[in-house]
Amino acid sequence: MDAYESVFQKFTVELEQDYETRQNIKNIVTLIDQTERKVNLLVQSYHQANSSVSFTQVVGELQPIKNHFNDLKALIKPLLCYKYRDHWKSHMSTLSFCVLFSNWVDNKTLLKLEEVQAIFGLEPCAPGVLTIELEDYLLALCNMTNELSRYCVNCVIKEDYQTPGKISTFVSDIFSGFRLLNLKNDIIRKRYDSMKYDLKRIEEVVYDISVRNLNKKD
Amino acid sequence: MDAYESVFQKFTVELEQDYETRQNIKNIVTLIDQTERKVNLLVQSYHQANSSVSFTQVVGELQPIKNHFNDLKALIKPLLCYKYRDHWKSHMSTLSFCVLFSNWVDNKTLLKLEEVQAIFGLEPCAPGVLTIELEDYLLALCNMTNELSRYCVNCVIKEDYQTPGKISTFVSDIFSGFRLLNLKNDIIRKRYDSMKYDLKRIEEVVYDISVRNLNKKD
Amino acid sequence: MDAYESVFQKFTVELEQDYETRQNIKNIVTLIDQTERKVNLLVQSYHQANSSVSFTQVVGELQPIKNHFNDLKALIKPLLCYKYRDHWKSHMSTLSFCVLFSNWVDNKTLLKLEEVQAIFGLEPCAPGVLTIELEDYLLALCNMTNELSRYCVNCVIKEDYQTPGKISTFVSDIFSGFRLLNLKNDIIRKRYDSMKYDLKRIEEVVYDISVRNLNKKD
Amino acid sequence: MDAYESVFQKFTVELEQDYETRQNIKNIVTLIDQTERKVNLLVQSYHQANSSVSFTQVVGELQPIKNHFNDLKALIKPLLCYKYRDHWKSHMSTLSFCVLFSNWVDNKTLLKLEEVQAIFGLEPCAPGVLTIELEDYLLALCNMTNELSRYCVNCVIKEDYQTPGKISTFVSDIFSGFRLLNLKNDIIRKRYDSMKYDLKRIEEVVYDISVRNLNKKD
Amino acid sequence: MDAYESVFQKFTVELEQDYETRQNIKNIVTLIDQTERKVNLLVQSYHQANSSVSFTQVVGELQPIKNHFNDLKALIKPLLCYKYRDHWKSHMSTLSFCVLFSNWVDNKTLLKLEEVQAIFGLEPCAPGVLTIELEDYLLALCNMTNELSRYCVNCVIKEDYQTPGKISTFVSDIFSGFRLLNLKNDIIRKRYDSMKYDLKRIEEVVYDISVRNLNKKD
Amino acid sequence: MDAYESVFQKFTVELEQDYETRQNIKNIVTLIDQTERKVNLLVQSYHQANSSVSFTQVVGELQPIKNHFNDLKALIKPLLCYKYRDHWKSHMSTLSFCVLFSNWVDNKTLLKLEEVQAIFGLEPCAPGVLTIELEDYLLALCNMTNELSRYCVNCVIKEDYQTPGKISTFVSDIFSGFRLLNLKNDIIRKRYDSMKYDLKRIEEVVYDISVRNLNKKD
Amino acid sequence: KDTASLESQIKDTEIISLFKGFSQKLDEDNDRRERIVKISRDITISSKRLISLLQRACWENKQDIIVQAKEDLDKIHLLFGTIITELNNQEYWKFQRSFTWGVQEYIESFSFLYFLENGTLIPLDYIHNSIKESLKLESLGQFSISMEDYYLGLADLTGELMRYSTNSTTQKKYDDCYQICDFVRVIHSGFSLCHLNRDLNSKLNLIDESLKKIEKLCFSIRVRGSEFPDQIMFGLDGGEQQQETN
Amino acid sequence: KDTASLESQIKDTEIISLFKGFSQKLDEDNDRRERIVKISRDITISSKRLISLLQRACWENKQDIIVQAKEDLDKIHLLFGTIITELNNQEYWKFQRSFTWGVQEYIESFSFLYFLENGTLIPLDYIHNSIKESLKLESLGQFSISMEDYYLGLADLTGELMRYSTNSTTQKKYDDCYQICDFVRVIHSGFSLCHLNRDLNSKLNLIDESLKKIEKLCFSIRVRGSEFPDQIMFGLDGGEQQQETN
Ligand SMILES: [Mn+2]
Ligand SMILES: [Mn+2]
Repeated sequence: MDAYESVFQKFTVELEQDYETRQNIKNIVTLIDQTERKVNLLVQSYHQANSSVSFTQVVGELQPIKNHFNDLKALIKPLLCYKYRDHWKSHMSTLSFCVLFSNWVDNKTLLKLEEVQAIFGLEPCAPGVLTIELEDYLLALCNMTNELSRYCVNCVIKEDYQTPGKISTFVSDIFSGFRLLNLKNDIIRKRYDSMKYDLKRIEEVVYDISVRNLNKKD
Repeated sequence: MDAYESVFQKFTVELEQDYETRQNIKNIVTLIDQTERKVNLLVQSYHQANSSVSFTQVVGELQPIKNHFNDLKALIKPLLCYKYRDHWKSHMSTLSFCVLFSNWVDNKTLLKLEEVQAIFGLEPCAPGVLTIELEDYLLALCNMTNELSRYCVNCVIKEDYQTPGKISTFVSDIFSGFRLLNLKNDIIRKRYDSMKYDLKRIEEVVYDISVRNLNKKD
Repeated sequence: MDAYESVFQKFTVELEQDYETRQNIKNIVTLIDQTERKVNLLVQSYHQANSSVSFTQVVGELQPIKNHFNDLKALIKPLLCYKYRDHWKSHMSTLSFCVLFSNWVDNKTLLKLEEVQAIFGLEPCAPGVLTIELEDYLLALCNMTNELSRYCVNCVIKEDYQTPGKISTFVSDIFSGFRLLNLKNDIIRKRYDSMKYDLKRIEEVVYDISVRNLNKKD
Repeated sequence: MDAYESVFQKFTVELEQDYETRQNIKNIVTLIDQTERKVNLLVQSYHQANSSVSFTQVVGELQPIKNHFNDLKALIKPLLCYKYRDHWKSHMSTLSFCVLFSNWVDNKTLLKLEEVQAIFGLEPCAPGVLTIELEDYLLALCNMTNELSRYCVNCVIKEDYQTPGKISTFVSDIFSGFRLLNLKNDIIRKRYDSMKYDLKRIEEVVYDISVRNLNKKD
Repeated sequence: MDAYESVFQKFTVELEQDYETRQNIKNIVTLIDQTERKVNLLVQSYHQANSSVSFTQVVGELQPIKNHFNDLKALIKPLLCYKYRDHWKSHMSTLSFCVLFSNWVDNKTLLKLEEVQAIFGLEPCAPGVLTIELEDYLLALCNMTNELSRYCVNCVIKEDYQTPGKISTFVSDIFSGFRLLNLKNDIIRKRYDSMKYDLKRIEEVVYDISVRNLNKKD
Repeated sequence: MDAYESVFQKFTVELEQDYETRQNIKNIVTLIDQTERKVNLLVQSYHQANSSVSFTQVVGELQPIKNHFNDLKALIKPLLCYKYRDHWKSHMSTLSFCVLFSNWVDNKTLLKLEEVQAIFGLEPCAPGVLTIELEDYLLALCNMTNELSRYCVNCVIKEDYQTPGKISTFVSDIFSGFRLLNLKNDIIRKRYDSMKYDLKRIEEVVYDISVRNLNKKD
Repeated sequence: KDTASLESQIKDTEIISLFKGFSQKLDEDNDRRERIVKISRDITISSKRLISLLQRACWENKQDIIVQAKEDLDKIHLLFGTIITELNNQEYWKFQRSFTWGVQEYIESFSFLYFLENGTLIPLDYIHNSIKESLKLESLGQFSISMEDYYLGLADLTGELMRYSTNSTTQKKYDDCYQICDFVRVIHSGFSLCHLNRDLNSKLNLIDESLKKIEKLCFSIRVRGSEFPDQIMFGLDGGEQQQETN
Repeated sequence: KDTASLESQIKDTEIISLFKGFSQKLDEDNDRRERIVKISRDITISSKRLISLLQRACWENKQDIIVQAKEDLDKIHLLFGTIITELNNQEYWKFQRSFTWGVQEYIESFSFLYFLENGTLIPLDYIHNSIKESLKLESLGQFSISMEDYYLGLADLTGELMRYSTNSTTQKKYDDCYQICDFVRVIHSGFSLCHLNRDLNSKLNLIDESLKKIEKLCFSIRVRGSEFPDQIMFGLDGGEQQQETN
């Protein structure tokens, strides 16, 4: 045992440092997760009949996350950003989804990647920068079209017959946009494939409104 | 479609660049793989009865890889090193294994991580540096003890009754070393768990020699 | 190692040739895929409200593929056509779908297999001929009825109440046609089974128009 | 239904022909399978203590298969050989395995691909020729090393302490040969990976004989 | 060893007999499948505008199946009926569906299980009897309500506003019947679950007719 | 809606409490794991040639674990002990193994379950008591016989020819005990199955010693 | 000569007698577990039948069915009595894997019954009290249905409510559908807010699917009702009433 | 007002009464299946215990164990009696899925017992006769264990024989190992010659593994015996005898 003890002792230090960094990241990510869950619940309430949720409120609730991201940045050297990215990756797309969806429902506009980054106090994409990556944004768009296909149905329950048409146009545009991309990434590709079904579901809703002339009655 | 075309056009450029980088990495890694394959074949011949392979020869055959590593370094910015590491990761441990095993059989010493890195013209570990990481080295050690348990058996076939005892001491030391590490990494942990079986096998060989007094006959 | 080295060396040559052929095929198929993607986007725009796409345009965009098919033919000996068919098979049905669908929407006629082949500069089916096979054409018909069921819904949104009836007749005819076939091929059989749902959806649309007398209003 | 009846009627003919061909192939393959099962059982008896099986006998039992292969050739045009190959592919490697194994045990030589083909009255590899392909032969070699690792154990039970050493040399040579191949084929690659364990198992047997000097006693 | 070798000789014989029986069953079932396909096509034409199909015609077309069933009975020992039932099970429900549906459309009555069995020359349910089982009949009823919901829609397209009301009463009664059953989590349960949607669809059609007073126009 | 919203408020609280408890358990278990690792290393050194480890030392090193167990008990309500047992289960058997093995080597006696529990300051088995369960103790015995078979081999290497006989008697007794148990197809059954191989190995060592009269030389 | 081995056993009383004790304890646990599994299967079957009875409530006389259901429930409670006896002085969680399926199905059926009667969510306390009442016990002792099993059963309830709301639509009980939609939304939100363990997590998809189907039903009621808003939709003349269409 | 729906049922006696009949028949089958499953579980447990008793035969007094095993087997046969009653006038194959696990485990245990006693393979007829004898019946009626279930049980037997032969090695009963090796080779050949259905095919791997392990045992006996061929290997002084090493 003595022979290589010093060598392994050295390794221990390095491995412990790595382990500690990961623990610290996990702690911060836990905090992000808590806020994210709350905001997600808020976003879900858009589907309800008498919902009073607004984009401003959603953005407001997200404020604490700015600090968490700052803590993460302070913790991780730019050179190691990609090493640990798996720890927070999935949150990037969920958080982006929340603001993208909320903003579209309220303002009928699509926030750009840079705008989403700004909301979280993050910098634009660049190597070594801890931020929302293009990949995260694209996944958030996929989540969004899926949620819009459900929202479309709930609009009609709320007797709102105008929004479904707008959703249809919007999702159709997003779908065409994705078609331009030469997707190699398997996850996005799979999600994009299922976007076709979202679009079809939305078209069915618009159809049901159209065939009954409900959109012209208001 | 027109609405977001320009946005998606921009995305296309980014995605294509990433794709191209990955293709270039793959091409270099294919070349590394070819040399590695040859060297591995050489290392395997240590097990044969009348093998003439030497550490010098192994290191000699590995020379071309230095250039491939330089090409990789030229291609990838330090900040993106971890983004693409999965492409060459497994080769790092196999290549390290080859020199570690060959050197031990010839010289009965363990090369340190820095020594292995130097053989491939790579720098010591530091964030953003493309090199053999601690993780790769530890995996190489696991491969090495496994190969030594096989080598031990073949020594007896070659009627070399002295080496098994040395292997036993060496692997036992390595095994104790690993036990000091607080392993969180699942792959290394799994490989380390199976190291126990290698050690046991080696002890069996030493036992067979002992009980028959074969080591005292020479 | 020496014993069988020459034998394995010979094998290496053969395996490398096969590998190279496959790489060449993949490169050509990548080019086909790119054009196919563009044409598919064009075909999708039939669903939109104010679409100006036409069959002529679709056929025009498909022109580059003729060359790619010629390259493929030059590369592959007739005797090996079936060996490598898996590489381009799925494209055959997607491309056929594009022209079949576009032509039907514009001209309300069904292109025959030979006509589709001619559009791509391919010869009629015969053993060893690289072309659109009957199987590909049948799969394209399945894709087509599926797309028509969606198109049918979008016609109503566009207040076109005449086309759904034509679609209904057409898909019903195709469905009867398939029923005549003794389908052993699992993929086509599965797709054909789901055609029933397309037909049902189309009938629902015709029903909605009928019960509201929308087709008699125009 | 009338509209496309004639078109689909034509398809029916083609599909029926294809179906019939496949049925005929299946019938012949069933006959091949029956002989193969019998020969396989014969080959299994090499493992038994007082086995009298010989290579001549194995080849004799295989005779009926020559006719079956001739029937297959008569049935299938060279251009369609690859279309239907999946039907008989697995038998090619099993049959090759039987003669390769039996011949090695009796004569301690490796039959070449051309020699195996000749035993079954098949021609050398060439595009469109129905024969044992290189891929089948390589798979047969993999099966063979696996069976030899079991045979090695059974030799010792039969108190034959010389053969294991020969098996060790032979399998080690085959293993080195495979390492020269740049295997892209996933099935062969996987089988080849497990060959390492066969070799290790054989080395263990040779070790047990060596350490007790049993090979020198006879 | 001979003692138990003879047992395995028997084993081989028995297993081969079983295999052969399965092959023979498959051949007969293929013939049943062909007739079934034709009859199904006939039944589908009920949906068309100017269909002349009748129950008598359907029963006439089904005649050849009587012989096939007799062949099956001759082939299979009564005690083994359930062992092989999976081979023809799905046909029992499809065939039953054809006569049940056709008879209802023509005569507005529900054929009982015994009546359906009689049409195919089959005996009433009893242990060891090859016949249409209760399970098959229940599945056929599920298929029937599903087809009736589609037929209901097509009635309106054909401007037949009386039949939908009768379908509604009938399906509602069937559904009441199913509610009395304690179904396990099997295929019938699944089909019964989806029956609600058929019923809902039918009620909607009846509503559409009522609300527009179409049934009072004729 | 408020009525059941409050229920879900409680749900959320309960689930979060559960989550928190699990986190706390994990933290304590990490500390247990660290001590266990050290003790295990100590126990491993019994295999080495000039080891000075003693049972007293092993028990001494285990002291900190008493506090960890007390923390666990303070954290978990008695009724929920089994709910969370999976978190520390594997440690119970490893820790028991350490003291059982060490004690046997030093004193040639088997510690009873109650004695092992006492060493860790744990109470005897009873419902709701957090302690070493019978299952853990049995697994520890399995680990122990496995380690003894290895220890047996290393005794011979150390030229201790008396201990193997004692090990043989002891393991044989343990195995007789296990034979009395009706084991389910669980992990103990699996470990017990492999105990035979340990016993066989030990018998072989005793045979090797006997046949060479080594035990009579001392 | 075979007695040698028997002798060795007698000789080594200590280890052997130790294991004889182990053997007895293991057999006891296994036998108990086996008995519990069998009771659990019976609970599952009875609960499934109870659910299929309750599904008929939207077609037949609801009150009659509720009365019948309560009788059936009482019988299921007797089976719980047997489990409680088996678990006497044992831990719930030690055997939880052996009866969780039964408990889940039971919760599903009881919460369905409670929803039909009260339009709201059954509290876990109420379940415990009902078991006590049926068994005429003062206390259930250490036995109490775990929170996990309770929520697992509620997740399955959403599936039954989805079926029930479809039935309601065919019976034109549209208000019931909207009510169920609100109810299932609350369950859905509750589940999506929390850190779920693996078992609960595996139910998320089911709840999601159920909710989406119920929303689709409400959608189709709304869209069809909107076409002729001045017409009274059959049966939709103010809530709970129903009307025969045939 | 809810009586409307009840009326509709009374009105439509034909379909409803039809379904009432169906309901009864389905419940009968399901109840019977449930009862059979429970008996099958009991058979499985008892057979497993019988096997674990038989594994002790190489250590303890074989004759005593065989006597005990036959008593246990008799009790299992009583459970078969219950299955036969349940299957009365029903088809074996209709319920085969519900009791095949029990039958397989039973065949495994009985064929193991028979091999220990006679060193050969138990014929299916012998099994049928034993059941008849235990149940004191002239005939089993329509009941007969299917060939498939019989062979599925034999496949599992190879696993137990592998365990037994390892035990034999530790007891130096080397001839037993060679005998088992030959026996398992025959089973192995039998299985590899035939077109197996899916269930049987899934056992091939098990048989393969068992055979290889047994061959490895014989190998190690041979190699160790060869090193000192003039020495008598402990216990290997002529066959069935055994000797205590401790
Ligand atoms: Mn349910
Ligand atoms: Mn078993």
